[in-house]
Amino acid sequence: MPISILPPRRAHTSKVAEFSRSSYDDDRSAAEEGEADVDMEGDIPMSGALQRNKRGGRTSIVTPGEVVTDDPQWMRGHGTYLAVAEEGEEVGTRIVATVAGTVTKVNKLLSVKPLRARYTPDIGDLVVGRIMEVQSKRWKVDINSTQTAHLLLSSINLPGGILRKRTSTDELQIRTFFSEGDLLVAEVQSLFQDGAASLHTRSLKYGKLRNGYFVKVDAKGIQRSKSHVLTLATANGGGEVDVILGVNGYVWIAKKTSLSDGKKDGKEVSITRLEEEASEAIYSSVNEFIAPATRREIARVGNCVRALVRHDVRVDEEMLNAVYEAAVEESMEERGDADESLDGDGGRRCVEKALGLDLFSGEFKDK
Amino acid sequence: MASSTTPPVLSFPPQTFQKLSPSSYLLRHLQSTPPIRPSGRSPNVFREPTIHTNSLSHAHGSAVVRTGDTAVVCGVRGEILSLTNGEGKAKGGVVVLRSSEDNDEGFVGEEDGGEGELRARSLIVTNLELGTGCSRDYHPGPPSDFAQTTTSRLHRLLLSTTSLISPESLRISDTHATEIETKAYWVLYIDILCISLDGNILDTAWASVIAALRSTRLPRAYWDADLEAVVCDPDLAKYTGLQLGQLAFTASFAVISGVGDDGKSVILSDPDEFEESVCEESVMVCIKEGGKIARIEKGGGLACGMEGLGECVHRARNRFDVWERLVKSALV
Amino acid sequence: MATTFPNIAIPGQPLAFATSYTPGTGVHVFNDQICASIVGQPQLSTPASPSRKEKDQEVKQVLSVLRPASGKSEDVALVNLLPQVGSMVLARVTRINPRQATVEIFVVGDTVSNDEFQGIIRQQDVRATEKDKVRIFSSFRPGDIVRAQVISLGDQSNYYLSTASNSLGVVVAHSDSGDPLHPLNWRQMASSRTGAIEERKVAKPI
Amino acid sequence: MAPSTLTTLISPAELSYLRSSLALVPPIRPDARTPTQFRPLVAEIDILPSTNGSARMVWGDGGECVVGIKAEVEPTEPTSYGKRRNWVEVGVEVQGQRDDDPLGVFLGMTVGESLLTPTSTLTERLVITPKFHWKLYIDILLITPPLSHPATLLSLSTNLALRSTRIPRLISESDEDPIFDDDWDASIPLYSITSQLPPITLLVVSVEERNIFFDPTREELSVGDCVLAISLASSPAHDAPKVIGVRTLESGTGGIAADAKDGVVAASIGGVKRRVIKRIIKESLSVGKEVFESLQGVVDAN
Amino acid sequence: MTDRRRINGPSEGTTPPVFASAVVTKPTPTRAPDSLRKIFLKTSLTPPATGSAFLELPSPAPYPNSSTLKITASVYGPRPLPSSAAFSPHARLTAELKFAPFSTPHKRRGYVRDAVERDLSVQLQNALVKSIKTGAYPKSGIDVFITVLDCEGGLDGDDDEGVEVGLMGVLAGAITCASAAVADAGIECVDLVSGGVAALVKRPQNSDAMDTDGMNAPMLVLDPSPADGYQILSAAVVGYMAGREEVTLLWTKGSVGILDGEEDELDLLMDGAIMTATAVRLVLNEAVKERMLLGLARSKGKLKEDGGGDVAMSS
Repeated sequence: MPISILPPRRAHTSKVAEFSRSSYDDDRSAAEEGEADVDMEGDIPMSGALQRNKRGGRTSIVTPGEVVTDDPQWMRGHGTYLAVAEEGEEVGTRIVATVAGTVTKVNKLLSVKPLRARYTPDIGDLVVGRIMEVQSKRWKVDINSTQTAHLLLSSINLPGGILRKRTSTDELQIRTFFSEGDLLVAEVQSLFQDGAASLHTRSLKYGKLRNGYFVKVDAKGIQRSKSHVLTLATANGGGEVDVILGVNGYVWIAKKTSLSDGKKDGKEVSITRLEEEASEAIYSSVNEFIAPATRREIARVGNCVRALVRHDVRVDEEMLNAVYEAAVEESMEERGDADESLDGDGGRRCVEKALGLDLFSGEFKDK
Repeated sequence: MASSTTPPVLSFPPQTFQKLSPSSYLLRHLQSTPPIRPSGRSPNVFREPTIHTNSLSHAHGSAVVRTGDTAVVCGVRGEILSLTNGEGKAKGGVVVLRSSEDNDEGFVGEEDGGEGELRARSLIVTNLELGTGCSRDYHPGPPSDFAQTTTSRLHRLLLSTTSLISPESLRISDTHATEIETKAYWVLYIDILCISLDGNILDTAWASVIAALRSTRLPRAYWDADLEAVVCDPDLAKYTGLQLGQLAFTASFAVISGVGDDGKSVILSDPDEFEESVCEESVMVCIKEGGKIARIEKGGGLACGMEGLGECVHRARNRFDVWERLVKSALV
Repeated sequence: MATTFPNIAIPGQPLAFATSYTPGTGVHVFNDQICASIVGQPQLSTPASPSRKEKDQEVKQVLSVLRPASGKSEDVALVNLLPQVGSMVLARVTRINPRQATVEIFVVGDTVSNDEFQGIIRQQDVRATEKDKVRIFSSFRPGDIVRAQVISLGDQSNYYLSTASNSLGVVVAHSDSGDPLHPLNWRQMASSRTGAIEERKVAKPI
Repeated sequence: MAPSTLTTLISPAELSYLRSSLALVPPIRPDARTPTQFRPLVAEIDILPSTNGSARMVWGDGGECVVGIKAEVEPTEPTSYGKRRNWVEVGVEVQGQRDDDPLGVFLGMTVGESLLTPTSTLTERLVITPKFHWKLYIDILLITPPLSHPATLLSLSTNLALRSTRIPRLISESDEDPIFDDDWDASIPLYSITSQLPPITLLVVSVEERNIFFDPTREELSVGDCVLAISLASSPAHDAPKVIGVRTLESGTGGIAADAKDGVVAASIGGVKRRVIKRIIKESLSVGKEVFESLQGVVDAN
Repeated sequence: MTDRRRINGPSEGTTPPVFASAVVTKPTPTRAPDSLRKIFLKTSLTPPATGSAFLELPSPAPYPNSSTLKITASVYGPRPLPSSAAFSPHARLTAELKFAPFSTPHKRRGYVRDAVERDLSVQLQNALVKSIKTGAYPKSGIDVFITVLDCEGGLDGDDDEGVEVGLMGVLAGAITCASAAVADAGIECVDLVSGGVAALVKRPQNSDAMDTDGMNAPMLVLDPSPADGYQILSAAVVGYMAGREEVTLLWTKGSVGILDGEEDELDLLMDGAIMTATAVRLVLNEAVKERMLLGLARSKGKLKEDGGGDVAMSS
């Protein structure tokens, strides 16, 4: 069957989301605790979304303009504002949402976390970006943020050794390093006053991306962690695959190449030699030979990343490996007409298998 | 241009020179003996026009006029303005002045006929379109300022200067009624598309309007009392032409000053795009049948005096003859 | 080599096998055949560099299709009118600031362009030596006509030009009072009327 | 200004990787689907109570299409030159794009054109009396532009909305001004069991001569040789669907023509052989048959 | 809404003439189904443009009952992109097709661009871009303007009575005309593109013979015109590069069956359109050569005219 058209499933995702969030996200579990406090102080009169929240379920979604609470005990946080005092009131107490999202509480601070948001850059973040515009001495880079990031010509490694002085010839040839459409992995070096990021690629870990496939997920789907560059040993003769999880939700999945792990033909290479090697290929747009088996597994890994984000499960090395394993099994079981895209039920099954729990009921399954 | 040192002579190919210093390029040409324009024409020579009429299948009248590298297509289409349905019911419907220009020209009441009636009812709709790819300067979309000014010049020529079209010929009446009552009007949509522009759009566009109007044949329209609507007779033999006033044609000139050492000026007939771009002073003369001057427009400079204007009128009269012959032979 | 070519070739028309000739301008290779890309006359020419006459390898002639000039400016045999890296251009200075001069290119190679291309001459590209001493204000003035070379296609709006050569720089200029200037040396020009001297990066008169 | 999320920029390395993957035998799609496999859809009908028919469809990537159909009584002008085609008005709004955007225009044209194909007999069914007819307003809203071309999503949603459309039953005589039964249960489906079903439009892309892909994503479109929107109609008699319209769409990235030495294949120069087109169309017939069956399933389930 | 930048008609609106006895008898086809109309195609009629062409399908019958197709195309470029445009490593092609107000049957058209014009513009652009070596012209624009001066109708689209081929004829003509203008502009292309239309029509019933089932198969008509009077079941237009034998555009309307084994209607239709386009290509070839031949002759005379010398400019 080439096409499957399913009836909608109503109102089950929030529960799942809540569960997976609370179990994997420390910040969020703090928020949950905050909520628990409120529940205990149940005698305090509440109104608006909070009230509903208490009755309805464990999360609530508010829309812009909606009164979250009029209880003066709360302080307003991000995503809210304090409404002006109405007649008969001395001070305004109503906290109103400015974004559509979930209400979170930390101690007495009440904020609304947007459901959908662009990436907000932070210094030190590893991001994957796409060149939008080439200017005379810098690039403008799309990093899924509200503003384009900047990459200065002086913030990249120039071919022929990282310490080479920048010349005016480099400026004229700026397009030979990165041109419109090129993908790169970089680090957020600093932030401008308006919040725009300035990037750098002055490390061998960073630079132009090739030999693989780009996946875009919601910026919330990738959380900051210790390691954003993973290597997966794939099945079916696919070899090793590198996954670069940009904090901004841009993910690059590529064949692991000799350069990317500092080895050439299995041998350790000296740093200086490595630099020379790197400088030759660093700005190449030509892919190496990538076997069909590897391409197939790259596609599968991409689907796994998407499936995890779709089901609100944190993407990290452990989970990615688990889901990938489940996906390989799944494709073996159903041979032929399997839902390899993991877009529908197949994806859910794999995530469930990886988590060891039923996403519907939120109950654990036996492994 | 005396100088103690011998200045090295820089020479450029003519086309480079033209781009580098357009006005000196033109002057240098006009200063030669005999004066010759960059196009090879003498100052008093107009470009040779051609006219073809009735080549469009959906217009009631049409003309294609080409003057050198300026070419236009004009189509006339009649549609019916009913006075009996819609908001403008019957006579005494509200007459709205459509533009401030109406006041300048002196608005005459509707009942008097003539220009007032045409304007008040918007019976003549003239538009010039340059956004056809006719030149690199005009793009599709809303008309440029130049297109708007030229349109309004043409419109004024048609309604005021020449009074070419009488409102009577556009009235559709109920002939069976005891009292003759205008039930509807023909509205003439005159659309002029420039398909190639190399200067002096006005003369060519105007000639195309004249030729297209003369070629226009409308079906016989009458008031059908039973249907309460205007109905047309499909019989081709009963199609009739418009009753048009006297012929009139325009001639445009560019005045280039400072050609001779004495600051003498040269009048260029029928300027092309390059000459128009360089010249600052222009003259337009509209001549009616019998060599009568119907309108003179002059703007942009002081070089052209009475003598110059006289020369323009003289050339415009000759030009009238050329157009008249051509228009008449095109409509045999 | 007795291949006969059509008098006038049209785009898509196969002219010869790609093995017989080196493709030149106005042609492309499709299905191992050299085909015309423009309407024009097929022409053979010998490659410009005779030094590449390497041993056994026979030097292939270059097969091009050229447009015959027909009087219109853009019909000059050049196929591509766009400025390319290396093109010599004539340009008019429109704006200057301490870092660069903005110009409008109106002649590319020998061809007068119908549309002006915007370019800039950066401070460091004005001359070849002592680049850090260059002052744009004493090199160019708005209205000057400059001969320059394209060094980069530049960014989205500008071509980058250089005048760093003896033969490049201002070729036509007028003084503040509007008098024509003539070159004195590579950095000065003088008014023909008053003899007043103004500074420019002057192109060596040919 | 924030960068567009709909960026069509794509790097030479990505282009090359995508194109070479899709050109393999068997091909590898970036999301591992088989060439004829569609991405799973979620659909529901009769979601807008104040319309005559409606449907909503959602794609895994967030692409969503809502279609509402309203029928209004309109007098039939006897002397009108306008043809019956004006009885159906299609409005497409793509969120975040101007309403004269070429995509919206294309989608609207395709829907209108395929609905009014002469064999559809749709306008015949819109006749109420000799003096009156139904005017059908089909309003299509694409909420989040999906990563793939929205033609398929839009066409399938419109199909479902049309199939859920009901028009009131006429109770007056044919020479009177029309009066209708206000009982909704007595209303008549616009598409009955016997009539030709509303059409669907499939988007198909070819890479090299051998590989043909259905339901392509935006990136697949950008490396394709030929993109066709194929409109199909099917009768409930369950014979093979018929082709009722084909349109070529822009393919390739509009001129990425880098040399082969850069590893980028020139996908945008040159056309496509006629045998490739014929193959695409033929293959779309068999796929289309299954799509019609799936849509039938949605209707049956309601 | 009135456009204040143009002169507008009466605010009450006007209607096209309504005829008393609108006996619209469909004409009986006189042309052989496989005969093509003679095309008139000439380049360089808009000298200010880099390249231009004019195409006409002359009408067989006299004014005013017949309609013809008249199209002008002008090409500008490669020229610099507007400064607001992003860098582009190749030429950006734009095509804009406009109908003149007097070009269509029945009713005058307004000047504001409508959906039909946008649709045809995009289709034309897609059909042309595949033939142009855009990579040879970095960061530049190539603009194609098409003006339809006269057409055979079809803007009202299809309905139960049959498929309209008028617009297809416009598109096919626009493709041919635009390709001639692109070649005239000296822009590098891999091939020329010509347009061709074919239709499957209901076989006209022979008044004498009884309608037998076997004779019900549709008939293929090349280069169909709405004026022919056929009842058109389906139609196709192609943009075709005959040199490479490649299709750049296909647009079909109307239901086509894939008959088992026997005759595939779609194949028939497409091959018919390609056949038309191939014939049109011959006209296109001659038209683009014409200016070159003229140019060769003129270039000799031109030298004399210019005096051959440079205009010296002393400083």
